[in-house]
Amino acid sequence: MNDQKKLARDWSRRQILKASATGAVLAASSSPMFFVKDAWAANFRNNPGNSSSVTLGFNVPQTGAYSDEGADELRAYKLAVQHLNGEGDGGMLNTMTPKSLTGNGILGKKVKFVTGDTQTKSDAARASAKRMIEKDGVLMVTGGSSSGVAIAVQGLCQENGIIFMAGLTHSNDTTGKDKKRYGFRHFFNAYMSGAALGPVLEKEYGNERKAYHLTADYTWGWTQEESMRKFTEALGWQTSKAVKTPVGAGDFSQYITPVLNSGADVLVLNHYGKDMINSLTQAVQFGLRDKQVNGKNFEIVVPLFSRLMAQGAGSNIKGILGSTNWNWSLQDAGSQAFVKSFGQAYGFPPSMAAHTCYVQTLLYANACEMAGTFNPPEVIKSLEGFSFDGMGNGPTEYRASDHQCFKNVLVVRGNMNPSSQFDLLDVVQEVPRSQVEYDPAIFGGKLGPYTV
Amino acid sequence: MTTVLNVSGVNKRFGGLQALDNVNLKVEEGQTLAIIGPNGAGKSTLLNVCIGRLAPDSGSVEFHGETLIGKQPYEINQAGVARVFQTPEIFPELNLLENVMIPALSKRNGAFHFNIISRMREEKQIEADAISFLEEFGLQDQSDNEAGTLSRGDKRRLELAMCLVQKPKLLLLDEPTAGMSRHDTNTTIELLKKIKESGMTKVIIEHDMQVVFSLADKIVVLAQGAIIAGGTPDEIRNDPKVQEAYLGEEQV
Amino acid sequence: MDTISRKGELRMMALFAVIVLLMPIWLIPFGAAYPDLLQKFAIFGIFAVGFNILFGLTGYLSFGHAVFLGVGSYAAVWSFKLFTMNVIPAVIFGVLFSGIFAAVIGFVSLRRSGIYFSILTLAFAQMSYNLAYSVLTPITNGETGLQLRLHDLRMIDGLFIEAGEGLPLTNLFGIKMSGYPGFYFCAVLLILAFYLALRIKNSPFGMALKAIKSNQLRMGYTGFNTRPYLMSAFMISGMYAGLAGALLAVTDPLAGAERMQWTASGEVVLMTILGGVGTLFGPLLGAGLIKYFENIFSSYNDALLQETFSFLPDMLNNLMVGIISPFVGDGWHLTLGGLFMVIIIFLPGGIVGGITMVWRRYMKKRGASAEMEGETS
Amino acid sequence: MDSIFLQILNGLDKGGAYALIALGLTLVFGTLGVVNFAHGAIFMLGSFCAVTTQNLLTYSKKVKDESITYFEAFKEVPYLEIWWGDTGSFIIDYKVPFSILLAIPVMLLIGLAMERGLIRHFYNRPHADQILVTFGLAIVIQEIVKSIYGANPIPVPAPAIVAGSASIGSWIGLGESVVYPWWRLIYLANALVVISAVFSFLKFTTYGMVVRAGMQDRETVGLLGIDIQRRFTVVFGMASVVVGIAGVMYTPILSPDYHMGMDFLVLSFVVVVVGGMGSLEGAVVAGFMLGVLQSFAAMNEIKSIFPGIDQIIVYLVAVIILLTRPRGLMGRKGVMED
Repeated sequence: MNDQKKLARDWSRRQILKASATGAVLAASSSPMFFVKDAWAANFRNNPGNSSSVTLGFNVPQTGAYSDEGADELRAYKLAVQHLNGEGDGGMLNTMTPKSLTGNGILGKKVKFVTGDTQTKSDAARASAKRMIEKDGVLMVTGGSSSGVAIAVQGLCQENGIIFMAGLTHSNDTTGKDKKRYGFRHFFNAYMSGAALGPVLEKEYGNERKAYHLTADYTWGWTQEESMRKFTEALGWQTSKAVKTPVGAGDFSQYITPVLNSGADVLVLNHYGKDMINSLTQAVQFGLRDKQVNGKNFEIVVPLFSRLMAQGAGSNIKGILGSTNWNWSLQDAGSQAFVKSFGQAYGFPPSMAAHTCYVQTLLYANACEMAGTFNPPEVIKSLEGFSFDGMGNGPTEYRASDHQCFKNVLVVRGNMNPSSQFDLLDVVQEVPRSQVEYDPAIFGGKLGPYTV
Repeated sequence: MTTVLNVSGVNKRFGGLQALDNVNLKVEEGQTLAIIGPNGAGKSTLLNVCIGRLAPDSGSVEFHGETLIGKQPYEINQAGVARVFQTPEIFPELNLLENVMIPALSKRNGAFHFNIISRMREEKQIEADAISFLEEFGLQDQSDNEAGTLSRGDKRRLELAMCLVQKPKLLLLDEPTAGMSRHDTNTTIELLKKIKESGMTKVIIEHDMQVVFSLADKIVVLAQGAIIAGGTPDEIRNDPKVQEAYLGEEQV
Repeated sequence: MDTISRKGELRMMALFAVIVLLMPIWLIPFGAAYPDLLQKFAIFGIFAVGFNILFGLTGYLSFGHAVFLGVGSYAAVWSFKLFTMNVIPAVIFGVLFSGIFAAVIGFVSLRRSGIYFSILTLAFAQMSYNLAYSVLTPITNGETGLQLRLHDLRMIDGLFIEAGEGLPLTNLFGIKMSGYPGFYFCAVLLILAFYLALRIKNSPFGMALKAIKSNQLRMGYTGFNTRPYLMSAFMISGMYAGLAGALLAVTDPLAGAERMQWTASGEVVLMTILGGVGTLFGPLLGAGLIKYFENIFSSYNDALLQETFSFLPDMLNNLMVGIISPFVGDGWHLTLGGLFMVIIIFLPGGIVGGITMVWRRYMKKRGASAEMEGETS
Repeated sequence: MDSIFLQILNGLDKGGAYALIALGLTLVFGTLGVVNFAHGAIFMLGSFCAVTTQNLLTYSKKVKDESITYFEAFKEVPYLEIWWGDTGSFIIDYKVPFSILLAIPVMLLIGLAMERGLIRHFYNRPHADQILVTFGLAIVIQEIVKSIYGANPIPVPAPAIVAGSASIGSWIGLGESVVYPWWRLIYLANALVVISAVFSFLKFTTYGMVVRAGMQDRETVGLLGIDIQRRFTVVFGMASVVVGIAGVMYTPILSPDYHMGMDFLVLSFVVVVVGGMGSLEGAVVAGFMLGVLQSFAAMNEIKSIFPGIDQIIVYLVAVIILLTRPRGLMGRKGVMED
């Protein structure tokens, strides 16, 4: 009983003021702006003011099909927070250039974090992000392992004036037609995958090929297919058929059997995650890789690869071409520093999802230091057009016009003779940035205003 | 006297079995007709034809000059036919008062009435009606209890109250004392006698001869789907054909 | 009679309104007093109350009710896109379209009962979901979900207001519908919806539904045409879901196909059962609990747990964190499933049913002891 | 012609999986009258028997991995290979067939435990309660599996000798180009064997006959002084074994993950309803029929006429069947027909 009373006293004054203010809204509905903006705070949402710490929101899938990716992202975030606070070996803080970070938190404030579960569903992800913004007072939201979720959360963050640093999202739309002033993506996209893969495909498989596409029937799949067709057709390839498959179909055999006699000699699997593991495994079982068509070896291409998926597909991945944002086997100093601290902490190397999330957190913190404030418009301005190096992908630029990072893209191949259980992808080529760059106008979309 | 129910020339076959063979029946107003017959004689089939649950292959079933064939149970009820089942069909999760108020609502409002604004509590007339019927059947003390907790005899009485609150023009009873103890059977007979005195037209299907002979004005005997005899209880008692087909063994 | 008097009804509604409207205060100690979660409480409360009109009163277990939630959301967002950012037309469209959908699906599904009805509704829900996700993308925008865009038509708004630089916000004649005002809008609708449900439950119509659940055969032979009753209940319940869906779009203008997935339908079943089927408050309580779990439990991580138990000595602290952590954070589904089983096994009436049972026993005991006292004195 | 042949084969194959799952579901429903929503989870557990076998067989010694220099990483070398060399590798290669040996007793135990511990108390509760409690159980089972094995699919390949595909076309004169994976042929054969085994058990053994009689009329059989209850418990165990084997054999086709049960559950219910609740023959026939239909609906020629048909075909069939023939294709008249 006493405890309850104490509790009641603890949340008494300020909260009751706040609550009665909410009551007042009903009456004083003529001044609607009163509540939407934090009336008692300063000039921007969740301003930490004189508080000694700042909070970041890590919104990752913890349940559902992508929860392993989510778990890896969360590991990377925790590492990033440690490094920002000057704990551990510092990771990429040692290799990043130019760098304003000092290992003393952000702007002298200790970094704290909250986590949430996106369930890989737009609704749940937005609810979770709103909790972070409204309840936990986060300054920045980051994470995600699906384009639909990223776009949904990015829109929410724009409305709320909170910066969103996208995690793993590969659809062109995230920084294309759905781009937002408050949203930033370090990860590459479907267009860049296509642009990077094109020349390699030409070199490996020639330019007289007939491609058969199996495409996950949703936004990401379509942009992936569109990009792949654009670049392969430019090489002179024909597209014999493009078939949409339901997401989560499990057994894809009924979509694979028509490939056998279609006359196509390349199968492009625009699938991701579980779908890609299943469709690739089944395609191999149907003997596609042992086949000869039109006098050429039948080939399979998986435009978007990740190591976690490669693990799921097992030996079926061997020799298959694809693209990836980053791989732990890269030999540059930034990658090595990150792999080292991640490996020491967890006993295995990070995935590309972990990498992009780690980098995004550091980039945000760095931008705050550069701006000298947490005020989002200022932070955004310092991120826009920011060029940096030493983060694993070589020289990189956050393009101001669409908030997409431009950097080298890795074309990889499933390793034929893995030297360790993690050594699943072989880097075939680091496609230079210039080759994958494009005019932001081709996707349309508008970034929107700096202040909301 | 007007004819309430007129069944004429009804035939019904199930595969190779002639379940009903040219059955003709007339029930006059105020009369209690009992249908008896050995197991498998077609009593239930006949009843199901009467209430429209089964369509006969030929023949007609008319209620106050209106055909019942092809009608839904609710339409037949709305026309004025109430039915008591072999095992009492009541609303076990509702209390007794509600059990009786529901049929009263049906009588007043018809087959469908989208009434979500008025309150059950304020249906005073219906409630009073229901209470008076509960009292009549000696169930008023239990009116707040769930009907599912009643004894079988009480359930039967409740079901009768539910039928009678609708003031039907015809009451069909399917073996009303089946599975009852002697005591419950006797009270049920008393009850049915009382109902009979009020001038209710009834059709009873029954095994129990005591019930039949103490209630019926007219008895029809079915055997192998056909009516082999019909008449007053006394006539039936003395009909040799009936004795042979049905009562024979018991008499010996 | 099991229903309450007019005066009792009034008292109950007043109490209910106070509890709902004061949620921003009394939920503070639970860490749940922030607008988004409060909105979710109200919205899913409406959804569950509406579902209970079907499942609780008629006993028909629909396993595809989330379809109407999705339809309501899509209709509302389209209203924002085509006509105006004012929420009133959006809510009306949401309810209207879900009503039409419910009429079509109900007309077919209600030709069967029992488990067949469940499977039929499930089949319809899965079809709608699959189509919304793929072929119907021009209407639903597929996986990304239907969103507002700058160049949307907004015919009515276009007449009065100059389009701004950013996306317009949903509003009720100028009051923005995000944050607390959004919650109060939902809360008022919840109170109205709850009142309507109360009246339905206590009306002759509601009584007929209960009787259908109890004994459908007898209902037929009592002169009731059960089909239109079931149809009406199904449509009302679908429109409640549509209202909830529209409100989801009102507080957050986005509609996604996953709202229609069968697991989403399963969720409202869980809510209703958890709280207590057929009771008035049960579904609300269940909705609140599940949304609370989803938002608060899932956010617990080891660090937070360490902090929570920091008053304990280190060893005990680690032990407590070790015991609890599998059930929170990414394990909150496990908690949900376990809790749900416990409820079904031991408390078929749900939480409210359980409380009522305990209360009745207590009253009986007290009544009995009072009698005893009466005798002795 | 070739593609139609392949699609039929493919549909039969898929249908084999549906039929096995639906068979187990029907056994449980027919004997115990219980609608088991945890059935998909049992299928998933079957698959994870194969995963567990793989883990046991490849139980490894950790050796420092020299190829990774940044941090302490370990290579895993299975003890079996260390001890027995090639023989060990051979055993590991045959893990899927071996795992059936593990799956049969384990699934039987799981089935018995489930029936004794939970399902038994729900015989007399309404179907809705049964659905809900087993639904809760399914969530719990899959979350436990997830916390042990993670959320990503775990590959469990078939033995190397049958990893490729059979040039089935040359057997029947359709040409070399018509090929079909070996393992899928094995799966189809396995499904047929298990189905025949179940039917023979029910038809030709006295035990099975009593069970069948009990399915028809439980009370009478009970009156004959037979402990039908006990037999039903055994049937539940048997149903679990059937679906467990279906799960084990499916792993090379579909890498198992914790959620696969839910994906199959809805589908298998549709199969049962289409076939007729409580009809074992119906479950088998409907399983194969829906498998073939699904295969055909995915053909490009058909999709170009009805876009999206491959996504809804199964549900569409279910709706049509339920409305025109509520007892299902082979359901008995009067059983669950309302």
